[in-house]
Order: sequence, then C-alpha cells, then structure tokens
Amino acid sequence: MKVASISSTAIDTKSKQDELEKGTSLWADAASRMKKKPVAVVSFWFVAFYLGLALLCALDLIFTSYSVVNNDIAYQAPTWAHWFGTDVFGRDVLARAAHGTVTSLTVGFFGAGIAMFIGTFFGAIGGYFGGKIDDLVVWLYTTVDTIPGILLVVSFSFVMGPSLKTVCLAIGLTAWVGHCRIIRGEYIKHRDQDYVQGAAALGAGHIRRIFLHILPNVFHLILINFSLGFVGAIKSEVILSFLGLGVEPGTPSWGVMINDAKQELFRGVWWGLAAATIFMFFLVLAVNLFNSELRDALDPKLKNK
Amino acid sequence: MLKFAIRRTLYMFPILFGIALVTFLLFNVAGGDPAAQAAGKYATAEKIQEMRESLGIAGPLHEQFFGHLKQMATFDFGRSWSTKQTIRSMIFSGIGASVSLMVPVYVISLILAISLALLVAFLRGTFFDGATLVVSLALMSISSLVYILAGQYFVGYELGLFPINGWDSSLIARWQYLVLPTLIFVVLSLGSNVLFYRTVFLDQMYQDYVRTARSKGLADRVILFKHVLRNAMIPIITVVVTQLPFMILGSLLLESFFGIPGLGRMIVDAIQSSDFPVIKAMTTITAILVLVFQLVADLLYAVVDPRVQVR
Amino acid sequence: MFKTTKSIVQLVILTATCLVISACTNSCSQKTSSTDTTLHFPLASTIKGMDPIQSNSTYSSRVVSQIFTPLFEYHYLKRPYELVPQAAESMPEASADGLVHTIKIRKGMKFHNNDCFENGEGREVKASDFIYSWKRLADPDNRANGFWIFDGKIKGLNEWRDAKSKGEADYDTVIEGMKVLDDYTLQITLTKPYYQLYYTLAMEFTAVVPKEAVDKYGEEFLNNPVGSGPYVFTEWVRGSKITLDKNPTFFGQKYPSEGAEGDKEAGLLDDAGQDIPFNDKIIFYEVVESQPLWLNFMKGNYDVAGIPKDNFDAVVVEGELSDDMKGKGIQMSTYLQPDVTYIAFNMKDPILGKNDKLRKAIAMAYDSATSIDKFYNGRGVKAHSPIAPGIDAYDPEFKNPYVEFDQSKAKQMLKDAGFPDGKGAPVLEYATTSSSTARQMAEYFKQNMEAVGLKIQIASVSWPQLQAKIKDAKAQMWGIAWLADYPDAENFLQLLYGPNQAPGPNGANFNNKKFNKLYEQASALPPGEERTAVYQKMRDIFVEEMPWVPNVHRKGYSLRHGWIKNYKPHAIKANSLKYFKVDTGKRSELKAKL
Amino acid sequence: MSETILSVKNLAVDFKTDDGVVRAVKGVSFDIPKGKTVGLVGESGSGKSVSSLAVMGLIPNPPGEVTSGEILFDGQDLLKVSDAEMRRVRGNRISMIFQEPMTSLNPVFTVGNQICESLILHQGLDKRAAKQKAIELLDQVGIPNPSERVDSYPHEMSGGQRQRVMIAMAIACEPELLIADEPTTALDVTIQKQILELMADLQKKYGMSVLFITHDLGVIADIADDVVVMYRGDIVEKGNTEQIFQKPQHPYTKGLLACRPSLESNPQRLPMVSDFMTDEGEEIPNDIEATKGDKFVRSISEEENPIILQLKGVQKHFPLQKTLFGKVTKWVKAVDGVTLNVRKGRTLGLVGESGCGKTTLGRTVLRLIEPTGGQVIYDGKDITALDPNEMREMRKRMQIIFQDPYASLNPRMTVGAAIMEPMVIHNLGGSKAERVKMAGDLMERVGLSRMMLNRYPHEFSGGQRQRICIARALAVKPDFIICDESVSALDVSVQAQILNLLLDLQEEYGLTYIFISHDLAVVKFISDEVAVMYNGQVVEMNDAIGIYENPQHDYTKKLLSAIPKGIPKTMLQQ
Repeated sequence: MKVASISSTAIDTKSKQDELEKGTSLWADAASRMKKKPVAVVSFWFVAFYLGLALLCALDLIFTSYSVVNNDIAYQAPTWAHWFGTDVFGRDVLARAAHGTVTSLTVGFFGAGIAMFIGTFFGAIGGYFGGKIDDLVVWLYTTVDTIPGILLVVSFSFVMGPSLKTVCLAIGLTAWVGHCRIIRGEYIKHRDQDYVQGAAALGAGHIRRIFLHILPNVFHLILINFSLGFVGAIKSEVILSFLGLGVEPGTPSWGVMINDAKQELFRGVWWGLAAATIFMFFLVLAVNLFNSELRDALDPKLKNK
Repeated sequence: MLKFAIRRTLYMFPILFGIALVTFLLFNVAGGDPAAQAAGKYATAEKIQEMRESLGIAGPLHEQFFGHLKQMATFDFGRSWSTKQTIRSMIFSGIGASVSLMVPVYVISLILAISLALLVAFLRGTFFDGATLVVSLALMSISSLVYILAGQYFVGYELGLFPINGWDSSLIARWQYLVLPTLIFVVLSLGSNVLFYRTVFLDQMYQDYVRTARSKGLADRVILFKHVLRNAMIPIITVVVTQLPFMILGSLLLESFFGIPGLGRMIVDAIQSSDFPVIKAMTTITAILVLVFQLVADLLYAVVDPRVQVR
Repeated sequence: MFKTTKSIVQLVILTATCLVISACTNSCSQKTSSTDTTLHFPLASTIKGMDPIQSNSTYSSRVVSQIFTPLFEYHYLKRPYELVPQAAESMPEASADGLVHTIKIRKGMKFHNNDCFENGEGREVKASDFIYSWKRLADPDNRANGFWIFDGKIKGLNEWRDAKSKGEADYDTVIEGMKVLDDYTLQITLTKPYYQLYYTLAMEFTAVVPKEAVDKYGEEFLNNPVGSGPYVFTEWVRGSKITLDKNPTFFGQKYPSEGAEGDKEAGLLDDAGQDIPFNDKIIFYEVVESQPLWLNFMKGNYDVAGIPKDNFDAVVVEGELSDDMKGKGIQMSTYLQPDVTYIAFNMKDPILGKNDKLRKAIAMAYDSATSIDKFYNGRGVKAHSPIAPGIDAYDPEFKNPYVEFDQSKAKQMLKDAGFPDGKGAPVLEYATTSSSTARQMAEYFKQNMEAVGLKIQIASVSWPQLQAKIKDAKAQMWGIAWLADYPDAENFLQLLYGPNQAPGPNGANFNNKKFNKLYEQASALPPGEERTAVYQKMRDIFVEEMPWVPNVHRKGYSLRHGWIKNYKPHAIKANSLKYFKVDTGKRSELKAKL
Repeated sequence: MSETILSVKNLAVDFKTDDGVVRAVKGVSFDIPKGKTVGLVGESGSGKSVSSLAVMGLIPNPPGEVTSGEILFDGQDLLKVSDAEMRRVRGNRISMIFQEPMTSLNPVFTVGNQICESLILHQGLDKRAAKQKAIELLDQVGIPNPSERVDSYPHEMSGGQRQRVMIAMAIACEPELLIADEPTTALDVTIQKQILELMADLQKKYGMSVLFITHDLGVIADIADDVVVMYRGDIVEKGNTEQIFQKPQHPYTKGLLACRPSLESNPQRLPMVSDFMTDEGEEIPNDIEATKGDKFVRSISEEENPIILQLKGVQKHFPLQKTLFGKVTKWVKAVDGVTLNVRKGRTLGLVGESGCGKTTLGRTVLRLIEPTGGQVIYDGKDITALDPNEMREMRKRMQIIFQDPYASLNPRMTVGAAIMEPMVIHNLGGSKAERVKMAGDLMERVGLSRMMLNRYPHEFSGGQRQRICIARALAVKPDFIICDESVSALDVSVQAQILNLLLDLQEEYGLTYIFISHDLAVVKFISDEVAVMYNGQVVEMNDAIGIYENPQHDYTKKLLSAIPKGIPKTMLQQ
C-alpha cells in the first residue's frame, strides 16, 4: 500500500501533468501571504542569514580563528582587526559569537525538536484515543509540569554530565508539556470533525487518521510552538550556563559569553556581553517576529482581522 | 462543587505518586553521592558509609523508595543535610523573602501589562499597536541574565539609585532592596505579558457579543471595560492563579543575584550541595502548590464564568 | 475612544510615577550615623552553620572565630606566625617526652548571655567545658568535620569514640588522655608525639562550647551558636546576613603592644594596650555573586573586600593601588598565602598512575607562569613543591625541573613515556567545577596539552560531584587547592601519605613506601632543622614521582576603606575582626565621596 | 405612497483582503416605508448582511469601508453623523437582531443586565426602573416567568429563548426601525414560527418598520410587505411581495423561486437557477408552471427493492453524570430503540429537529459511533458484530456524506488525493495512474473538471465541495450512502443542483440512501419513505406523499404546520 501518494499533495502522473491545474495548498497560500508582509520577509531573511552563518561556521569556512589562542592579546578592546575585541585567551570575540550561532541553533533545533516530537506524540495519542490512554498522558504531563523544570534539568545533567547533547535533551525533555497540552486539545477537537469521521467511514485506520489526516491540520501549531520553543531553548541555554550546566568548556556559546561577562564587566570588558547579546537579540527577535507573522498567516481564526 | 473539589483532590494522588517516582529516580538512583561531600575533607571510608546510613540512602532501592514515600506522606522531610535546620523552618523563613519580592513584582507587572494590553487592544491596527508588538518582542529577545547584569551595573552602581543588593529582616527596611529586582523582573516579564493579554483581549474583541453591544449604541469604552474585560478575565484568572505558586517559590536567578534569602535561592543552594531532603521537600511542596492552585483556578473559573457548571 | 486612551495612559503614568517617587525618597546607600561603629563584612559565599566542630570553610570560620574561643590564637601582628594564649592563661607545659601537656585556662571567662543558661546569664567557663567540647568533636554522632586533628593522637579518645558509637560510653566516661586537674587546669596525654597539637588547639574545631546550649538547641546549635568570644550571635537571615553584637561580658583582651617590623610606622600600634573589641557590631553579608559584592564595597556599604580577578587591572596598577582607588581612601594589603594550587593525578589510574614520564610531560607542557598572569593577575608565586611559603620547609630557591615550562622537553618526555606526539595516548579526563574561572582554567589546561599532542576531555561537574569523584578514586586529573590549617609542612605532606588515600585527604592516592616512612619519621620529630631536612627529602621524592603538577602559591590582596583602622591581613586565622576599629568620623567623610 | 423611514441610496461597500479590494455591495438603493416590513433576500455573498451592517454603522473597519452612497434615516444621512450621534441612534432608534443567538449575547452577564444596558443608556432609567422594564419586555417576548428569568445567564436558556431575549433587547427603546439579520436561520422550524409570529405582533404593536434579511423565500413570503432581491452585490429586483412571488421579472428571481422544493408539489427533478439564467446573467426562457403540481412517485417492488438495511432496536446512550467512582447516574438517550427498514435502490428520509438523534443514528449505522444496543443488519450481516477487518470491507459498501462541505474535506489534502484515498485504503485500481484516471472520471461524473484534481478544498465553493464529497464517497463503489444534512448548508440554488445530482447517481448506480435532514420539503422531494424522529425515537413512518398529506402523530402535524408556506400573506388573506 502506497501511503506516500496521499501524503504528498501533488499528483504527478507524467502524462497528465500539463493538463492538471495547479492547486494552492494552505501552506502555499500562507507563504504567498507572508511574502507580502515586509516584516515577515525581513525576519525570514534574518533567520536565513543566521542559518547560513551557522552552516558556514560549522563547516569551518568562515571565522576560522574562533579557537586560535593568543594569550598576548587577551581582553583586547575592539579594534579593526577584532571588531568585538578578544576574550580571556585572546580569541576573537566576533568569531566566537559567530560560532556561538552553531551552538545556539543546535540547542534551539534539537531542544525544541525533541520537545515537539514528544509533545506531539503524546498529545496526539492522548487526544485521539481518549479514555485510559488519555488519562495516562494527562498524568504524565501533569507530573512533569508540577516538578520545577530547573530541578529536572539539573538532574538530567547530573546523570549525563554537561554537554551540548545534555542541554538539548534536558530542554527537550522538560519543554514538551505545554505543547503536548495544546496538541492534545487539537486532537480532541479534530477527531470528531467530519473530515476525520469521513476518513473513518472510508475505512482509514487509526494510524492513518492520526498521522495523515489530523497531523497536517495541526502542523501549523507545531510550527508555531517549535519557533517559540526554539527561542525558549536558546534562552534556557544561557540560564543553564549560569548554573554551570551548559555546553562543554571550550565550545563557543552565547550563554557562556554572557555568563562570563558577569565578572568581565568590571574589568571594563563589555564586548563579550555585547557581542553575545547582539547576536542573540537579532536571532531571537527575528524568530519571534517571524513566528508572530506565521501565526497570523497560518491561524485561520485570525484571518481577516 | 464539593464533589468536584473532592474529585480533584483525589486526582492529586496519582500525580503525587508520579512526582515521588520521578524525584526518587532522579536523585536517589541517578544523582551524585551526597555522603562523600557531607563527610568533609578528612573523610574515611567508614565515615562515608556511616553517613550513607544516617542519610537513609544505604539500603536496597525499594526500601529507599518506601522511605521516600513515607516522607512525602508525612510531610516530615526531617532536616537539611547541609544546614541541619528543620526543613519546615527553612521553608517558613524563605517564604517571607520570596513573597515580599514576588508580590510587588506580580501586582505591578499584572497591572502594567493589563493596562498596556487594553490600550493596545483598543488601538489595534494602529502604529502604536505595531510598535508595542515589536517592542514587546524585542524585550523578550534579551536574556534575563543581561537584564540583571545591566540593571545592577547601571541602575545600582553607575546611577546609584538603589542598593545593588542586600536584605533586611524588617519589612520596612527591606523594601529599598526590593526596588531594583522588582524593576528588573517587571521589565523582563513585561513583553511576554503584554503580548499574552493583548491576544486574550483581541480574541474577545471579535466575538459576536461585542457586535451586539455596539448595536445597542454602547460606547467603545464601555464595551472594552465592561463586556470585553469581564470575558477576558476568565482566561486571565486561570493564568494568574496557576502562576501563584511561583510567587511563593520566588525567582531563582533574582534571588541569587540580589542576595534575597528566599525559596528560589534555597533551591539553588540545595542543588549545589546535593541536599536531597531539601530538594525532595521543595519538589513535593511545589507540586502540591501547583496542584492546589490549579484546583483553585478551576473553582474560580466556575465563579467568574457562569457557563461552567461544576459537578 | 479618546477618553479610554487617556484613562489608560493615566494609569500607566501613575504606576510609573509611583515607582519613580519611591525611588527618589529612598536613600540610595545604607545609612550610617556618625557614631555607628558597625563593621560591614562580606563573605563571598553562603555558610552552612556556626558550629565550631564543623567549621571547615574559611567563610564559616570567619564567623565562628568571632563568637568562640579556642585555647590559643596567633599573635595578631608578629610574623612569622606565633601562638599566644587566648582562652588559656599561658602557653602549656609539656613533659619531657612530649606526651603530657598541662594547660591553665583563664579565670573569670564567661559564656555569652543566652536563654540556655539560668536567668539567661552566661556562666563561667571551666576546664571541663573544654573536655566536653572535644568529646563533642570526637562524638561519631556529630560526624564532625574537624575530628581528624585528634584522630589517633590522644590516649583513649578513639576508644571512647568506638565505645560511644556502640552505646557503651557517654560524655561522662573519663578519657585517659583528657583530664581535668582542677576547674582551671587541663591535661592532655598523647599516644605519640604530636607536634602540631598546639596549632590544633588554636583552630575553631577545639573552641569551647557550653553544654547547656548544645542541649537546648540540639541539631540547631549551628544556627544558635553560644560561645565565649568577643562577639555574641544576634541574628542570622540565612543566605543573606549574620549580625553579631559586642559581647558585654568578654573576658577582656588588650590590643597587642608589640608587632612586626614596620607595624608602628603603619599605625598598627596606635591602640596598643586598649580593650578589644572596638566595634559594637559586625554584620556579615553572604554574597555569592562577585558583582554585587564589589559594587557594594565600592559604594562603601562593605568595609573590606578582596579584589575580584576581573577588576584587578582596574584596581592595581603595577603592584600599586590605582590612583582612583587611593583617591577614594581605599587601602590595599598583600600577603603570601600558605597555600598551593595544583593539578592532581589519580595514581590509581592505570595510565597516569604507572607512567611517571607521562605525568612529567604533562607538568612540563603546562605553562603555569602564564596561568598565574591570566587567572591570578600575577598574584602568586610559581609553586615547585607542595610546601607553601611561610612554612619551615619552604625553600624559595628550590627549583623543580619538571615544572619548568618547555614544550620541546615535554614532547621529548612524552616520547619517552611511549606516546610520541601524543600518539597512542588515550583521551584524558580533566575534572573541574563549573564556575566561569574554573572552566577557563580547564580550557587553558586543555590548550596547553593539545599543544604537545595530548587530548583532554573536560568533565565539568558540581563541587559535590567532584568531591565524590575524588573520594571514589574515579577522577583522572583535577585542579584543586589546599590552604594550610596551621603553619607546618606536615599539613601539606599528609596529602600524599599513603594511608591517607581516598576517601582520605590523599585524593591523588599517592603511595610511596619511602615517602610514607619519612612521613612517619617526621611526625615523631620536634620542629627543627632535623625535621625540616626530612620534609625536604619527602619533597624530593615528590619531584621524582610528580603525583601533582604544583601550580601556584597564591598571594592575597585585600582592600579596605580608609575608615578601617588596625587592619593587618592574617593568612591562617580568621579571628582578627576584634582588632579592627571603625573610624566613624572618617567613614562619614569618605563615604560622602563615593 | 407611505412615508419612508429609511432610504438607502447608491450604497457601495468595499472590503480589503490580502488579494485586493473586493466590492461586496455595488451601489444599491432601496427604501423602507414606515410601519412596513421589507424583506431583503439573497444567497450567501449577495451583500445583504453587509448592507444592513452599513445601515447600523457596524461595518468592521478595517477591512471594510463604505465607499459611497447615502443612508437617509428620518432625513439624516447616517454616514455623515458623528460617532457619538450614531451611538444615540443605535439601539435607540434603529436596533438589530443577529443570526446566532448562541454567541450574540454576552455569556457572563445576565440577560436582564444586557437588556437594561440600552434602557439606562438611551432612556436614562435608573437600575431599578430598567430592571422592571426588562421584566416587562421579557414578558412581552413570551419568556415564561420573566421576573425570575431576568437574572438568568444566556447559557441557561434555549436557542429560541435567547433569540427572544435579543428581540426584547432590540425593542427595549421602541425603535423606529428593526433590522433582523437571518434571525430564525439557526432555529428549528417550530421555534422559527413562534419567533416570526412574535416579530409580527411586536411590529404591529409598536408600529415599527422592519428590515428582514434572509435567504429563505418561504420566510420572506410569510412576513414581508416588500421584497428586495440581491444577487452578487446588486439588487436585481424589488417590489411588493405578492408581485415578486406571482410575477417575478428577473430570471434570477424566477430561478430562485422555482428551485425551492415545496410541500405542495413533488417534481421528478428540481428546476435550477441555471435553467433560467446563464452565468452571465442572461435570461433563458422557461416556464415555471411546468413543474407545478407534479406529484411524482417512484414504485417500490419487493423483487427490485428488497429490504437491504434493517435497524432493530438501535440504541445509543451517552453517560452524562458520573459518581465519584465512575458509576454513571445519568444518561442522554440520543437514540432510544429505533427500528427501521430501508429498501434497496430507494431513499429513506429521516426528518426531525435538532437534538432528535437523527445524526447520531446515522453515524451509529456506520459504526462511526458504537451503538449501545440493538442490531444493524445490512444485507444479512449484523454490522455491530463485525471485527475490524470485516468492518473495513463493509465500509466499501456503505458511505456517508456530511453536512458541512467545509469541514468534511481535509483542508491539507488535494481533492485528488482525497478522492483517491479510499482507493488506496481498499486497494482499488492497480496503479497510481489508473487511480488518477478513476478520480478524474468521478470528478466529471459529479460535474467538475478532472483538471481540478490537484486543487485544494479551499479553492472550491461550497456546492463544488459537496460534489467532491460525493465523488469521494463514490470512489469505493458503494451501494449505500447516508446523506447527513448534506444540502442544509448550501444555498437553495446549489441545493437544487446537488439534490438532482444525488437522484441521477441513484438511478445510475442503483444506490440506496438514508437522507437525514431537518428540512421537510427537501426530505419530501428526495425520499420514497419518510421517518420522523423525535426524542431519539421514530414516531411516524410512511411514504413521502402520505406523511405530508396524512400525518398521524401530533409531532408530525406540528412540524408540518410550522413550515413557512412560501405564499405571501396578502395572498393568504385573499
């Protein structure tokens, strides 16, 4: 049984391709509306810029000097050679902030990604099936919700030792609750809707209804929550660094830079804080703005407002 | 109503069991060995073993778990390993500090955010609305740590407007220390609060009953303050009440930075010294508080919203 | 529409105005009246409690030593450090074999007034109170941090301890080695010569505590300390501040009338012979973050402060206090600390423990001079051995060939160790705590090792986790420091004595027969050249084996405001606050300028 | 010529959308005489509601904007008065009733409070007096026990009562003009009748003028003196009711009148607007009278139309209240023992008002909801006893078409994918290409182009979507289809097309239908047999003609009498 033909939205039989009129999916529709909003476009390009930056940094194509130690020029104020000065080991702060993008985006993507995965999975099965399964899901997320997040995160890093992986996992494993609640609510709403009932009447099984029918219809929420979670994860990384639970020492990270600034500020070293804050500010603002536009474009309720 | 309350209360037990399980797994099974630390710098093997026994972490796991459950059930978490105080007295002394920080923070940011959100909802679609949206998002895009660092450095040190940190046991003398953290907290929570309340208000502005009210000739002001506000209070009250436990628990970051001896600070200290009884106690109490306030929110919901029939 | 807007705007403005008004009516720094002699003293950490038998941190003993009195203390001004009587009437008399020591205590010395006593009035301190206090230290139920000082040293004490844990003895059981001759005379009998005994009797662990208070407060004695010292505990807002008041019934010590060279010129003898303490009140502030501590000091809210590493360059210019700071009336003292920071190897580790050449290669690849500049602002002396400056066996001329930074030699040594250019060497784990500075030091170590081809993985953990790792002998390498408990090289060398292996203080698990023998030999020797020679032999074994990479002996820099008189830094004992004097006139004058 | 209270002249309203400016009302003019009722009739998107909102000054701006025209009320142009003045008119001299009685009242205030608001505002009454007046008003609109109900919250009232409250609120200040925007559309016919009567009474009593907006020509005929017909933002015809109903001039009006199924006649097929008018609005000559008076009946024979579906005592009870320990103490008996037979190739109409259990019954038959009792026997098999695999097989034979074409298609799936999904599930059509071809054929069969397969549901109109739903249901080649209110959400002109399509398909494929609807006229037109449901039970069953001409049960009679006859009141008086 070929499931792919249903999930893929276009029917591309070669012989008839030119005959078929092209449809505009709700996604394409939203995208075309986004394209008309300057804020959405600008913030999109900002995010794309960061992605590109992170990619180039990760491949070590630009700012390769981020780990070059030169103790002779430690804590140098900004110069033309080092736009944001140097850090305690004489490393270029701008390069480190740029490479911090890799860390932040990794934490953002995986932290939020794990949270979305867990939250969507539990929310979907709980909301869809109801009954005992739902009770279990509700029990699970209420339990996790009532335990202070910070204690959970700390315990995870006790177990696994601080590393980038730990940070992603810890954030992912604690941040799914709110999302799960929303998805569960949506599934409860959708499972009784006519299009799902219709699919059931056509003989579609549970898996098909959960993943092929309802999931695409709540996917915009996953997208919106993902971008919120993304921002949350990036900000959490800073707090985790403050608690000493951040990434491995030596890995460039905005959290570590901001955290170090709490001492450095007083020797007049403001550039580490400035670089990390500026880099983070524009990324988070861009994602926030994009998210807000995305919400307008995707949420049918807000349409025409 | 009573039946509902009883059912909700009963519902707390499986959750509490879950909490017991999770905390036990995390701290007793996976956590570090507190005995080695408590034994001090001239420790011996016997001393550490002795310590383990006295801390109740020596026996087989199922016995430990039983002991853990018993502690939770009796609310007797004993004494802190590191400070030797009874945990009860630690919590009582911490609550005051946390509450005296969080109440003003809470009230001010609530009033400020709701008034701003109302204003913005009223002026929706205007430049002011857009600007507030962007500023709010911008405020949310800066790490809270940066607010604290900058606040202490500029407001406390450079401008010298308020003490940089500190504490006083007298309520009256205390307030001067609270101004700066309160200010910082309000600013750093303002963005997200304004956005949230704005959404709540806007949701209501497009309801049919608003159109009906307009068709009666009511002024926008009346519609906003009477009809919209009253309906918006329903989701707002839920959020506000479910946030209340965190008012008691205080703020981890701010209390650390401003030397406020509240419960948030207590949790950080307990984490850093693997003080399990305190962590367990705080986890359990947080959980119960959260559950209780969720219940309160549900009951209040029924009071504010006549549609809800609590059975 | 307009009306609504206005009312909301008004509301916003009103709220904002309230905030601003409240800000302006507030006096922005702490009020100090011109006659208030309160000493504001910051502690860079929270403390756990004020029970002397548990006071093993510099911060808690800072507080404990103001409240409690042990038998001896160090002379405030004289250097090198010299023991003088405190609760004792005079220095003790020792028997010829050095095993029996008789000590007279002061008459008329009283415990603080406290509810635990009848009528709330503190009673006189008797010799038996000391015996009680020491039994408390030995009591296994108390799990005292300080018991190691008496462990195996005093006749009958360990036996009493065992019996107590079995319930066969109690506080009334007489111990042979601790006797009361009369109300004011004590006698200690040792199992073997223990030349550090008098030092231990100056430590807070052995301070006298009243049984009444321990009985009344039980486990919470650490929150309700009652002693006989110059200050009385008044209030503790845990995690925030501790208030002590001048003890009205203090037994009357005088400010010393002789000092070290230059003390008279520095004005340190101006108050000679006067009654101490001078100040009515001490408030300790528990300030974990360095920023608020420093800012408060700069505002004059705290009287003293260390120099945060990151402010150092702004504060100290070429070894001198900056003009800006001087202009504010701030003064600086520097002193060598009897301590050593080092990178320890776990000698039980199959790779590091069996390959001295690898250890030496690591030592030679580590550029400690740069690390001192970077992490201690040059505030320190490069360490060549475990023995710290200011201690008898310390030799400033001694050079350890393996701590001379030389990458080519290190590479050669690495080749000799069997890992040319690091090839074949496994990734080594370096454990560290997670504070900014510790993390940077770990990074620095890693950079140094990578320069010669050794791969390092940093495990950053919490302090309890690090301790647990060391005590379970699971760590491979870690950075740590040791601050002397008393001025005797033995205090450092016991860190390498085989029987002290983990979970004992010998975290490196160094176990060298020759070294152990020498250690035992030295402990039977009285201070003197002979013992110093043995210590130096032990040092040479250390150099051959290199179980640590010694890094730095730190230099203390402390700042104080101009209104603090009689300030002299003391590296070992923390009870000096009773000598400080707040010049209230100068305080109001200088503070106005801050 | 009587005096005019409201005169709309050349009114145009624009809406800004992401795709540009849409002109919703294209310069319309009409008058409302004093003391008369003007019916504004049109299908969705005709601009009738927008016009009325413009009169009230309630066009949401942005995105809407009145771009030209005059609205003269009592000689004053409402488009030119200040906000404050407009507020003095609204609710006082002109008031309005909306369609959705469920959401139009503020849920958190008592109905009394909401009625008092305009009394206090416009008449300056104090609170006590206002409340007294509110009680009187509630009494007038027929709320029993008004002095108690005045303190009720909206959710404590039924839909009909809420609409009465809305009316009370609207007439509180004795307005000169009452605008009623589809006030009865969301109500059951029996309630609709009461509300219409109430409105007529009140109009007489207060001498109000009424602008009555509706899509339902039957209602218009009952209540209006004059009729204005709108089509795509324009007025195509206006005149007095009798004249419009007797001698419609515009082909659109003719088509609209003709395509409405009525209780009086039973044609074989319904006329459609497209029989009268081309898409460009040109008239096609046609004779309405041709189908009038038809009484077409299909024959039923045991050989050709054996009983294929049998319901035996089918039950569906939902738990409503539980004790602390989960024991159910109160049940909702949605379906309470229904026994029915359906004949092959024929249509059973299931009619009843909202909440009678007809939809639940339909879904229970397909086991979309598990029944709590009884048997459903299809072609000799008890469906309720089938295991999941057998049930899946059975789903090929039994299909359902839902009410809301907007909700019943997955918005994220192309219509092609939607039509082919059942083929994939049931492995019909060997290859993808073949399935595409089959889907294309189905599209053409339901009157759509096969070229549209790659389009998404939101790119189709409601009627087209319902066609797609039908195509999807046909994809598995079923022999039995449940049509659950399948035409209720559609405009009358579209409804006629879909009904005709369903009839054609039945002929072609020999399909058996259960046709569920609240609309008796529609059920009568399409069904061979009709069952009337009330409170979860079938109270009466007969053939389609019989049940209308000779109702037995009281409820059936009541239902029939409540249906607007579609005959102007002036003609009835004659």
